[in-house]
Amino acid sequence: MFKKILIANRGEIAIRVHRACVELGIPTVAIYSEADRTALHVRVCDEAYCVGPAPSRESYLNMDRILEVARITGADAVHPGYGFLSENAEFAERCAAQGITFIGPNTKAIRVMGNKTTSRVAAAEMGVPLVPGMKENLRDEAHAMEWAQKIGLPLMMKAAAGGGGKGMRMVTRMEDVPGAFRAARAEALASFNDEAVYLERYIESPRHVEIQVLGDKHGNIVYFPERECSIQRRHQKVIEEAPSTLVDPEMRKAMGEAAIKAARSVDYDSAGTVEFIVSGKTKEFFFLEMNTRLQVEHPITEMVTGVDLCKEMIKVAYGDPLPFTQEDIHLDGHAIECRIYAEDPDNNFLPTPGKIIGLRVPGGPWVRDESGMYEGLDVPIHYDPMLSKLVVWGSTRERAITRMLRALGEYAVKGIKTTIPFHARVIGSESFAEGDFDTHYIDNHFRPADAARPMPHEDIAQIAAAIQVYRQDKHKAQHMLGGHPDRPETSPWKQSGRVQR
Amino acid sequence: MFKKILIANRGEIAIRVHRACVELGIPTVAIYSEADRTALHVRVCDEAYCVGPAPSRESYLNMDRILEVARITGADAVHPGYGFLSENAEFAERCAAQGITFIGPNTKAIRVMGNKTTSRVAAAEMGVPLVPGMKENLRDEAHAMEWAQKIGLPLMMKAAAGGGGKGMRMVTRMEDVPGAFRAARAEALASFNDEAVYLERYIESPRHVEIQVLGDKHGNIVYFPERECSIQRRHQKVIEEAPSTLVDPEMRKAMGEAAIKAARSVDYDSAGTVEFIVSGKTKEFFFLEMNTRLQVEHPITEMVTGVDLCKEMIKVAYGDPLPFTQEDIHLDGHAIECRIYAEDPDNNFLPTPGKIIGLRVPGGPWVRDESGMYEGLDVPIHYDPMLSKLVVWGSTRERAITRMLRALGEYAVKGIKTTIPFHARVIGSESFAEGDFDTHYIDNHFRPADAARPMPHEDIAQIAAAIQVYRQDKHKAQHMLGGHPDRPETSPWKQSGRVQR
Amino acid sequence: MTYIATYRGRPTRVQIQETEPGRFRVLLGETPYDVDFLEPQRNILSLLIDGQSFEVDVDPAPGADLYGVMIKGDHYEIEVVEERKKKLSMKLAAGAAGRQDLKSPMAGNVRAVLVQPGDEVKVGQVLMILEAMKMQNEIKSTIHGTVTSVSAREGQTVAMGDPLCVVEPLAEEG
Amino acid sequence: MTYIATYRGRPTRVQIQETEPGRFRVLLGETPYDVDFLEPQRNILSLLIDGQSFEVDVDPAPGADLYGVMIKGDHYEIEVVEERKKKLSMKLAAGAAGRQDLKSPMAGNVRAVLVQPGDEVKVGQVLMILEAMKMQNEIKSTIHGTVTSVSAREGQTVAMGDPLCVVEPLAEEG
Repeated sequence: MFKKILIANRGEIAIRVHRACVELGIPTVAIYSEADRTALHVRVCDEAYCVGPAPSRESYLNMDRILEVARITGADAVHPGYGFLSENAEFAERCAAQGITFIGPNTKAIRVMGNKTTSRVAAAEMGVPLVPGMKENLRDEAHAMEWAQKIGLPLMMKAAAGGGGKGMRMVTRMEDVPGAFRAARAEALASFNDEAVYLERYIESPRHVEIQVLGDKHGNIVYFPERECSIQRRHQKVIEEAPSTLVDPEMRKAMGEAAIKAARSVDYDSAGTVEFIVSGKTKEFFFLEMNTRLQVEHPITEMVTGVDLCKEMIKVAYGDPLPFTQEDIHLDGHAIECRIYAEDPDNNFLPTPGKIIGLRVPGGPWVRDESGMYEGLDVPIHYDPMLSKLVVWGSTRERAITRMLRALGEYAVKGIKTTIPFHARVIGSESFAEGDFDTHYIDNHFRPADAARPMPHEDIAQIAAAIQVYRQDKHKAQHMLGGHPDRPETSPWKQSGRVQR
Repeated sequence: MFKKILIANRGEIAIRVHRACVELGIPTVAIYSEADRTALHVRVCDEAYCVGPAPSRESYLNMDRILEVARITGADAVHPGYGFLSENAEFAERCAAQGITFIGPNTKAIRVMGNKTTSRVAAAEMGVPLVPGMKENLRDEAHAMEWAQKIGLPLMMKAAAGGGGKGMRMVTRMEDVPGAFRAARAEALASFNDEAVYLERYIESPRHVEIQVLGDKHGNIVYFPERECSIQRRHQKVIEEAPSTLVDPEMRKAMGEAAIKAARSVDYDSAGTVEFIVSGKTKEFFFLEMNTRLQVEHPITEMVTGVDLCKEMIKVAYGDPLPFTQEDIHLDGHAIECRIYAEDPDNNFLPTPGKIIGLRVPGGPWVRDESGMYEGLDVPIHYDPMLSKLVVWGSTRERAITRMLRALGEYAVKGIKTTIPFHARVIGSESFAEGDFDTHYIDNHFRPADAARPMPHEDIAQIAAAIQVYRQDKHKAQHMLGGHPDRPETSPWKQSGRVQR
Repeated sequence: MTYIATYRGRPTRVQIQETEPGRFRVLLGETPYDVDFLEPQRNILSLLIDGQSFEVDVDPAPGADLYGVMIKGDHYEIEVVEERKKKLSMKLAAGAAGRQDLKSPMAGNVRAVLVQPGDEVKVGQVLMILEAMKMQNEIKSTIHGTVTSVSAREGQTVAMGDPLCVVEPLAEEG
Repeated sequence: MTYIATYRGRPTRVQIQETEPGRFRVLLGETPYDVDFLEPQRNILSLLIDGQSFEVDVDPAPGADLYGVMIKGDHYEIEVVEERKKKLSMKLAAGAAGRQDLKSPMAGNVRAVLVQPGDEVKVGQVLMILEAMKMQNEIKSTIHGTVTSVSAREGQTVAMGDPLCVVEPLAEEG
């Protein structure tokens, strides 16, 4: 097995990878930016090196410095996590040139699947269904009009290098095609430094369903039960579950086999995810893209199959053959994940960086917290606002829902606002319980105006706040007079005095 | 379903029951002693009532007051947890008389199984094997000598009303029989207010293996895969795992069927556990006793079967039939539980009540923390020192072991010493990995003298402590001069100032 | 002591009396409450009121009389001011009614400032763009008025609560 | 500053110099260490030494110069005293060598006191029994000597560190 793994990431995924390494008995090297000296991954890994200033470009994307740390520390493998350098073929090649294993697929797979156009061609050649559309990029406005008429309305204009909803434009009227072309192109250029865009059919009641695959270096590839990722806000996944309420065993098998075909097209040899768009009306599924990394939402697949994907990914990177075959993978129960962000759901989801001054994480049966948080952490303004992923398992979907509600209720993060109460509203809603939703679900059901909804305990809130003020006023008065607070054991003054002596 | 459940317990089991109730949508009522106003169960339950002073006899065992709270709050069921009133037939009867469901088995089952002698008779009548010994109590010393010669050495002298290792004496020489009889009798009288003792064969290389059963009010009873509970200290379980390294599928089936026979002898209709003593040499198993309650270590069975025993126990108490049959119960993977106590393992396991001033609980894949702790809790001196149960699941025993080691390493409890480092030493030992142990394992392998073992990081420890002193000295000097600490963001003075303004 | 607690613009009179350590007699408007109060963790409170158990998080906003209160997942913004002070501050506030004194709703970088003093702005018009955690966030005017001052500069790092700009309402809306 | 850190009875000289905020140059005995030091949670430290990352818990014992230090699950009891003070205290201690000043190792109740002033006690002899958390714990003498005073009373509640009794060594063992 590897002697030492450098984890080229931060936040909860760095912790996730570190945990897998600890369980495999492999020492870990953390890297961090100047803004992340206090981050949890710096504290828990065996070694830690600063790789540059706060901006990602100068630290977490700084290949020279990261490879230098790998050399200094004698790390023989690098785990890139997700985001940052995880889908960067150049980085993978530079690792290889330095004799270091990049824990991910072969570079051809990264390159082909990293581009929407080439990935579609590769998948189509293997017979994987695509959304009706074009397999080349648009040259100009006239070309766009021509293809728009060929495919038919409604349409989606997309950036070839895109992701995360950027460079996407929906078109419902022919006369909007030229404007959408110009706008998408400009956004694609600004976001990805690549102005290539293309057109495809817009799917009605679209659902985002994806298949986890895992391949080894010996030609074996298996698929796992699907993940339902339709609950999105601003095209970002918010809640994921496995399995999907839409998918039955036959469809699961068909999607799994299609995913394996797509993976085989690039000799896939790591953990990866094939994303499909599924029509909620017709249940047709179409290849969207393939992510050549460990996905944020991999834990729900782990919970319904018992397979530790993060560990297996490391083992296949080392060259181990898969320890199981397709027949060994069974779907058991139901899992849900809520992504908890440092955002204020009652204030248009504004980011809320700041210090976490209190933390109590949920526990008990079948609750899994994947977090980079701790009490005292200063959440920096420079990176993604995801704080943790709360994952539950239940023997049925209904039980997973009640368990998630219970766990959300236990989760106390003090000092900054988070999306925890928003999740509780979504997971607790009747519409979610029905399981009949599409990617527009959040926008259609949870308007910001809901922030004005009636609250059940305003009397208690006023009493609690007023008593706190009363106690402070009394404390201040006694402090001035040289007296003592009435309940010394709960006073922070006393406490700091006790600890510091 | 029940309208409201009173939880007649404290600590982690009160939290466990509360969580099950939340997931079932049932409001909960907590009771607490004057020493437990700050306990977590008081804070998380929907209602909370004080039932008396700190001593258990005046609070958690105070039936009058508890039943009065049930009446006032309109609770239609009481969950007794384990310990306290959980195996008290009188309490169960008084609940029934008041029209309240006691969440546990019928009172006949509690009575028969609550006495070692009657329970042995009941089990034997159903053909469950017993340890060679007597089915009556000893009258006097002569009677003891007579039976000792009949059964043969080595022998065990036991209290009929016993439990937890009290009132037990091992006898290896015939001349020790009269003395052991007198001592055991005195101890039994003092501990249980019942001087009845009896004799049985002492089993060599004894292992403690138990079978979870679950019955409903419609005559259905199922068994679950066994739990291995041989890792004990002072006859108290410390580490449990499921399944046992000793048991194969045939033996599992034989033990399960024997357990069901024992349960049927008292028309068992709740969650319960049949304990067996197993010879590590011959693999013979013998009925020890039946616990007519939810057992401390129930979570490991939950982890390897996916069944929420606490929830099912509540549902069968309401009258629901079991939602599964024996064929639906499958063993999947391996689970381990470590009981974390407020005891100092390097100082003869002395209790360490006190204030928890810092807490970080382990997380990540397949780690389950069942805890009543929180940062700021003052652990009282009046009750059992168990703080939490750390439970992990792994697809294999080896993976469960590495995961438990990882989780123990993440668990940080500050302010009081706990048995966490002791668990890490046991779980990380080669002898534990081999799985070949008996109930004497801890005593034979982990002597208190190990406290003097060499420590790898004494240099870091000295540096850390010295820098802390240096910083405090510097801070004090600056404080006297009216200056400011060099790192204001990490100073408790600053922090309390910030929060209190 | 008597306070005015204001929630969603509605002020309520709160009288507080400590009957014994940790026990409070509270009159909220006309309704009496007996409160068993405990603060086991700083600003995490345990209240027992008539047997009902409430776990309440209280976050004091720095430098204001505002408290963010969290109960069973719901968030309440409560202003608590001593009754005498409240009367005073209400008089002061009356003089500046309608004026929009925009403060930064978060820590971040000022990516763009789109107005300057003297500009007339409409309801919903974007005044500036703040960036934090890779997200761009538009700061909009909630009134129709005139920008009288701009404190934020492009490229500047701001903390939550830092002043951004001031918009005075136009006469016809005052 | 120079301190004496004592672990398992072995004192080591520790020189500490803060080169910049959060960076320390430490000389432990003869060995130099460069330490990147951070205290993200109170008394939970993050140390980076030559790239190695250590998470260290430090528990100061109330009213003593003792620190309970936890690193990767192992527990170290370290006494840290300024060098000048240490020299002084060593002189004082020399006068009372061998004397056993028994303090309660935990909070609990004194269940039984089995000795009284004037009693001669052997090594390992049980002096008293404390009870906490339903467990009885024997307090034993570590020396052969004479009980000179007994502070604990039966039924009394004691805190950790409270004096229990004093045993002076017998002459032949001093």
